[in-house]
Amino acid sequence: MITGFLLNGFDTRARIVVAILIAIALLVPAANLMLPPDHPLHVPTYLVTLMGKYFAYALLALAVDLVWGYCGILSLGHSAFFALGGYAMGMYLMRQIGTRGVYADPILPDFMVFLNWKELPWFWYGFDMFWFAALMVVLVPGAIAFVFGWFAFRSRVTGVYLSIITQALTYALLLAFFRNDMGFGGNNGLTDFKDILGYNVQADTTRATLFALTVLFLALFFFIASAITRSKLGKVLVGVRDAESRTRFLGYRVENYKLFVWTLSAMMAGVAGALYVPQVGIINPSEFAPANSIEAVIWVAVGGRGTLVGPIVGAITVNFGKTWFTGVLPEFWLFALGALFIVVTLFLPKGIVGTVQAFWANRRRPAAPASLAPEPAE
Amino acid sequence: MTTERSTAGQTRATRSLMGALAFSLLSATGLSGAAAQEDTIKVGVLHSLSGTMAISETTLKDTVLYLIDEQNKKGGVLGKKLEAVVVDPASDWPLFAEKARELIEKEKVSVVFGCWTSVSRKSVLPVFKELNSILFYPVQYEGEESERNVFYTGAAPNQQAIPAVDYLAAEEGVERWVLAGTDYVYPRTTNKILEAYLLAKGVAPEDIMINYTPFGHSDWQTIVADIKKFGSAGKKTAVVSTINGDANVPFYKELGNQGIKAEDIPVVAFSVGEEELAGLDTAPLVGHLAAWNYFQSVDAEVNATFIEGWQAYTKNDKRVTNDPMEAHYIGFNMWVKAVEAAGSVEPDMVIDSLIGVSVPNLSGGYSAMMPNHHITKPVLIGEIQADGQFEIVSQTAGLVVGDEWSDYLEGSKDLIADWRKPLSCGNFNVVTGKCGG
Amino acid sequence: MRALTVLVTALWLMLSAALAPTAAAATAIADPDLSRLVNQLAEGGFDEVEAAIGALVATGDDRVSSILDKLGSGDLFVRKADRVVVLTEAAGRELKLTDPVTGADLGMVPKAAVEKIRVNNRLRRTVAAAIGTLTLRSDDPAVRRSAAEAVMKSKDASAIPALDAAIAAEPDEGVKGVMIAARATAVMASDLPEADKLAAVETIGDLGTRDALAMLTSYTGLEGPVGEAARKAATSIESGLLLWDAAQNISYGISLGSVLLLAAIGLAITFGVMGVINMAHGEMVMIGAYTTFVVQEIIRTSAPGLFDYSLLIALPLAFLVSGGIGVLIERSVIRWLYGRPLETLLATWGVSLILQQAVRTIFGAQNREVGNPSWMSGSFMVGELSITWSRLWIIVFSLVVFAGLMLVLKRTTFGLQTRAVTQNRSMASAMGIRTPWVDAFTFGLGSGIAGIAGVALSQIGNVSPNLGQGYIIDSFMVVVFGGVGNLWGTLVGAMTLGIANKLMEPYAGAVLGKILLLVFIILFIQKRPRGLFALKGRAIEA
Amino acid sequence: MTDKAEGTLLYLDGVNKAFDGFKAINNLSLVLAPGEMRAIIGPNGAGKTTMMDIITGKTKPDTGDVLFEGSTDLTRLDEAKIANLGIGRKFQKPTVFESHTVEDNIVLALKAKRGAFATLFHQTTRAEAARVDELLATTRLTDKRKMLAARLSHGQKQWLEIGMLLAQEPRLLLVDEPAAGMTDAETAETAILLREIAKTQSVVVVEHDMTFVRDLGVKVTVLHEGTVLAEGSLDAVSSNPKVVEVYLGR
Repeated sequence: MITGFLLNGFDTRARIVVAILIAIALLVPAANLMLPPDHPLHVPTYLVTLMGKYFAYALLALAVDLVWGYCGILSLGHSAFFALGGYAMGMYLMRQIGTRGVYADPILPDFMVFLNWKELPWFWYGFDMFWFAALMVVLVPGAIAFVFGWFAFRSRVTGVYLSIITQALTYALLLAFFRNDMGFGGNNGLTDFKDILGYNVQADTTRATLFALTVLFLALFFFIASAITRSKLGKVLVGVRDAESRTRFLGYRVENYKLFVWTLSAMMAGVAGALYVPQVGIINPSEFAPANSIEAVIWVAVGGRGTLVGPIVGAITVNFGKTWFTGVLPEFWLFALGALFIVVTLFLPKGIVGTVQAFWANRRRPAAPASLAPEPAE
Repeated sequence: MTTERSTAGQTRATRSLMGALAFSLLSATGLSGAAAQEDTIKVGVLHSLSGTMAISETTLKDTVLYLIDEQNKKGGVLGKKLEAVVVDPASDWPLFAEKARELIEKEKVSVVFGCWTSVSRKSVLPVFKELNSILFYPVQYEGEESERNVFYTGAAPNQQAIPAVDYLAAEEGVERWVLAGTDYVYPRTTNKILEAYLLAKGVAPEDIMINYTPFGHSDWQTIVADIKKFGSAGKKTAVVSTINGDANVPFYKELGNQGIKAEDIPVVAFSVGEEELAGLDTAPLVGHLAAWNYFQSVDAEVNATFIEGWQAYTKNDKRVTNDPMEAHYIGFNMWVKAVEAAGSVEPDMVIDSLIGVSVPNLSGGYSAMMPNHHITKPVLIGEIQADGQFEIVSQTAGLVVGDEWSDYLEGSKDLIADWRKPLSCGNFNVVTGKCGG
Repeated sequence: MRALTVLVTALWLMLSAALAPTAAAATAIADPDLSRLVNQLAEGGFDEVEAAIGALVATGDDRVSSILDKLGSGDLFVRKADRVVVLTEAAGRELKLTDPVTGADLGMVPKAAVEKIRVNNRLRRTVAAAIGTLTLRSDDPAVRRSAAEAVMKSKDASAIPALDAAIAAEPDEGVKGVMIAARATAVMASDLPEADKLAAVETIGDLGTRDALAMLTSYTGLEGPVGEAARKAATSIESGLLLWDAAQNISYGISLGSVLLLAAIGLAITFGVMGVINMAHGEMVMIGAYTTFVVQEIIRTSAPGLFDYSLLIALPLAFLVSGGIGVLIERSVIRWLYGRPLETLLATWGVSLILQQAVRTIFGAQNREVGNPSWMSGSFMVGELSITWSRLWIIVFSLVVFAGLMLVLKRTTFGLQTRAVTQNRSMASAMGIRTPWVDAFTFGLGSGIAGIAGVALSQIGNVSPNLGQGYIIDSFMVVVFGGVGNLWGTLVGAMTLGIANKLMEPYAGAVLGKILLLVFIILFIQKRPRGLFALKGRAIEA
Repeated sequence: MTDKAEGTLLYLDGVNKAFDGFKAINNLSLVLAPGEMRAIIGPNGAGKTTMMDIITGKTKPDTGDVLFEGSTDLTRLDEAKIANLGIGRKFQKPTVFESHTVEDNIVLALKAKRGAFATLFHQTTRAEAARVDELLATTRLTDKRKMLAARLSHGQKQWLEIGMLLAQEPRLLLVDEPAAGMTDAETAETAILLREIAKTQSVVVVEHDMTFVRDLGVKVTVLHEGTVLAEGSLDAVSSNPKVVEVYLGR
């Protein structure tokens, strides 16, 4: 039956997207490593890392879309799960520095040494082993999401109330991680990473590999998400989004469905964070900032919520715009970005992808409406 | 110039994003290719123009542009004009790293002036190391670092904190200390150093109160009241403030409102300069102190000319100057001098020739680049005046050398940095005799 | 310290002279001698200056106190050419000099010709103390009181005779009390016999104030009966202060609550009543603050006399500016998004980015100075409860705003229409209410109120482009905690959170306190999924 | 008390429910025998919908017993559990999954395991497919099966919802104003359909439309101010003076 479930996910659109992603995952690193720098198709390393970052964001956006676009849970706290995953990876990378830190302490990371800490806090144990860190990357965000969701959905916190307490969650974590006493490096966070699984994080090959991995993970999760949304469970989720009480009266335990997709999404966000950190080379509490969560939501909206391709397109477009504007019109880029959000909400309420789909749908058979659902009840 | 090129490239890229990404790579390479052959020397400016740090950093961006402007009037460097490449890392630390990479790898800048917070510096550090470029960092910071590619023109703790404490103890007979700071690395380290220093001077532990607050802390009622209480124990009390820029305004307003006068409990700050005071009604604050290596009120010819030029450049005769600006002034002139000495902008050559370079600072003396990539500075202590300026009440006799590895910290007391050959090491351990801790 | 002994002997000489019944008036000495002493003020470092002050005081000349006063306020200059100390007065590009002693006109000089005599905190204290001893016999009771207080701070044994004399002559009971307290502190510092000191401890102990406690604690370390007495007195005062401390924390809480209320109340309309997830709310507050800044700038340059009224002038303007921008936003963006609250979140987020950058471009990224008018600066004591004026006014102001808003919504036709539209848009329009008009003005009202909140908040915090960001999250917390769509909820919510925060802070510290509060909110919402003042019944179930 | 409930399908006794002081249900008692079909009428605010809410677990009563099949206490269970017991509900305002096709709406309603993982790996069986076709036929929606529910007419939505109800194979159907907003023809059709259903399942119909109730020709309960005013055949109750007063306000 698992296979059946998987086959569900493998419809034409999914095939195309996954194919494109895999192609990118292979071609870009190739173009970066094999072609000589002066070759017209050579991809400079900074662009590889940059795109790696975009794709990590895309994965985060996909996670947000899964809960918001398909289950109507507007999370303003997904950056929390993203950051937690990032910290788990960051802690592994910290432990890998070993004696190469400025104080050459074999165990303690630099920031602990100069805060005069004598031994490693318990929650840092095990992070010297990759498998453990990798496990934590999904378990920590997953666990927190599960507990949070278990309470919230059981007591039927919905709509904006849920959004705001998710924001409270990430804000609380933000403040907590800023405290140096927490033992996560305070404001400076974790940085100056040396190598991952023995490979130098600075090396072009490592960067290329990380990029490829990011894109492949995106492909994998895209595939899973597509399978889920096409399964009966996916249909129930949409049902919850559009008519929660009707779903209940059909005998579905709505809270369990929400909890399932919520936890899964948090884990995806965690993985995104873990892939993000080694590429940007730093993780610090500001990743928890509620503003980041809102931005993630905006990527989804721009790309088109309720479609799986939308968030990917949105995340990449917005961040590419950000990179571009901050370089080209540093003084005025916020105007451009702000305007983009307004324009999209006013003129492309279904987001880029949603609009395109609607357009095609109407082209093919005028009878059929846009694939995108009406606004979920708040 | 920059704008044109990138726009052309990027529009292609944007289109490509809709379809396959390949195009954007094309365009990007187009950019980096074009960037190479230019008859100007490019100078990167990496300061936040938006977000929380814009408050402090925009001024530094303007400063660098002003310095470049002046230099070009003098005919540039090595006969080439300088071209500023300004980007906005938007107070977003990963973005700092990304932008640094863009400046060096894509824009091919020869040197970068930038960063304010330690975390932004930490974030760009690996990039500068990997791509072997030069960063001038103009802000007072916690020390505990010396990198080959970074030149620290701001104060190390020993160039600010300790002289200030000495002044208060000697001149105002302070016996009881409140170390109040924002909870991040700079205050933590500075306070650690000060605590060790004070204890060494025989101050009783119960006469030291340490307090940390979050960034942008806005409600100071409780803490100011606590300080008042702590200060009313009979002994003369002073506050040593490492509170970060944004939280200072409400802090000082609360001080003023709760009627804590400088005569009763003086506050000496390390992060409050003319720029911050410009946002404050300073009348109630007269007599509170700050320790810097430069004040706008410094009575020196060179300073007068600088202020004049600066205000003319910004077309604003009220525009103040401050210590980090002087740091950039010094750093920029050092870089120019080093480049001319090396006869090239080749990073390795410039890095080597920078050590030992000595240029005028704005307080009438000279500052020299030491082998540890920190510079020599005078330490000034000023009292806030009603007009938002500082009146200098004390100045160290000679210059103080920036001490990168503090002797008051467990981990770093055995470390030294010396980037001259043959040692060329940023963290040489004199005990083990090994480079690298 | 050498300086201090000079001061002491000097004082003694002078007082012995002063107390002689024949010379009730202070002695006047020849101008040249005085001038010579005055000129000493410009010589040497801070130590020398302190000595010079002592010498001046020793003369007991009437003119000394005013000269020292000038010194303390930094208005005393020295003519570089001949090191003569002078008073200056700006006259065009030049300075008009006068002799501080004789008041004779010394002609005009360019600004560069003189330099200021530098004083630091220590000198200011010495000056204050000296003036204190000198003015203990002033005719103005207020002056005498402050003089006595100055002496109390200086803890200067040598002042005892002067105090005795002053106490003997003092008609005003209040002032006399202060003098007696001052004397007690002086006695503690002196080497008088134990008996006197015990008496002194008692006098101080009876004050029961925190200052009294401060004085005592410096002697609690002593051996023998004095230390014993001091300890006893100190502990009794402390126990008396405990209650006050609790009250103090609550007062802080209320004040924080009022700030939260101000920040949130506008949102309670745009978000609570209209259901717009208004991310640009913080920027409305910011715009109000900047309006205040502009008003003050104009006043500073054109009509400095009006400065104390600047806030009153700013209030309506801020309301109009923010409100106007609010209406603009509603008409141009939000009106297309009713019934799609999440879209409003995105759009208003965009708006907030634009507004921030706009302000940054116009006013620069730096903080802007917004001054406190005199009636908003300083603090006063209620028992041992110190209350700062600005905070008090903000509490009052927030409550007034709240009441006013309630009135508008409950008593006016506009309010009626607003509620009608927000409850049932189609029905309302069917009944001939011009819903677009109502929408625009309701949003304008919310924004306008955010604007006047900005005026108040500019008094206690930064005025920078980031101002709004600092308040937005808290505002949402308050509104949601209180219950969306219920203004009373917002009031109670704000106060609860404010007080809870301030009661926790002393124990948990600022950061942990805030974290605990957030956790509390999360858990609370589990219990009451629709906030404190939830609308009950079938209406909301659908 | 349970002995009184013996052999009944639905048993309400002394149920009270107040919203902010307003008594929506006032000491309501109602008994429904297995296989029975009951029409409930009453003016607006009589508490009809609240009663439905209480039976389906959406609202908890302040006091009183609500028993299903004489033994199960419904006040202790939530909507999902009650639905799975075999109580289906149709809302006053038709609520279907607008962004799903008609077919999917039925599929979601089909009696099957309701667990998250069960649905995650669920594959439509041949039996289910057959059942779907059958239901689409009964509700006259076969030709619209691929259409999005959002695009159905009001009447069609009503029918789709009834179809979903049947798909649950409940033992008791609660139908709230099925004829609302229907053409006379549709109304008549609906009545026939309901009588059809009533052969196999128990049905409670809440309705305003007297002609429709007459078409059903079943026992009628009149609710007023949250309590039972009269019970009996339509003719009997409509000649009841109290009922007349309530309706004509005399």
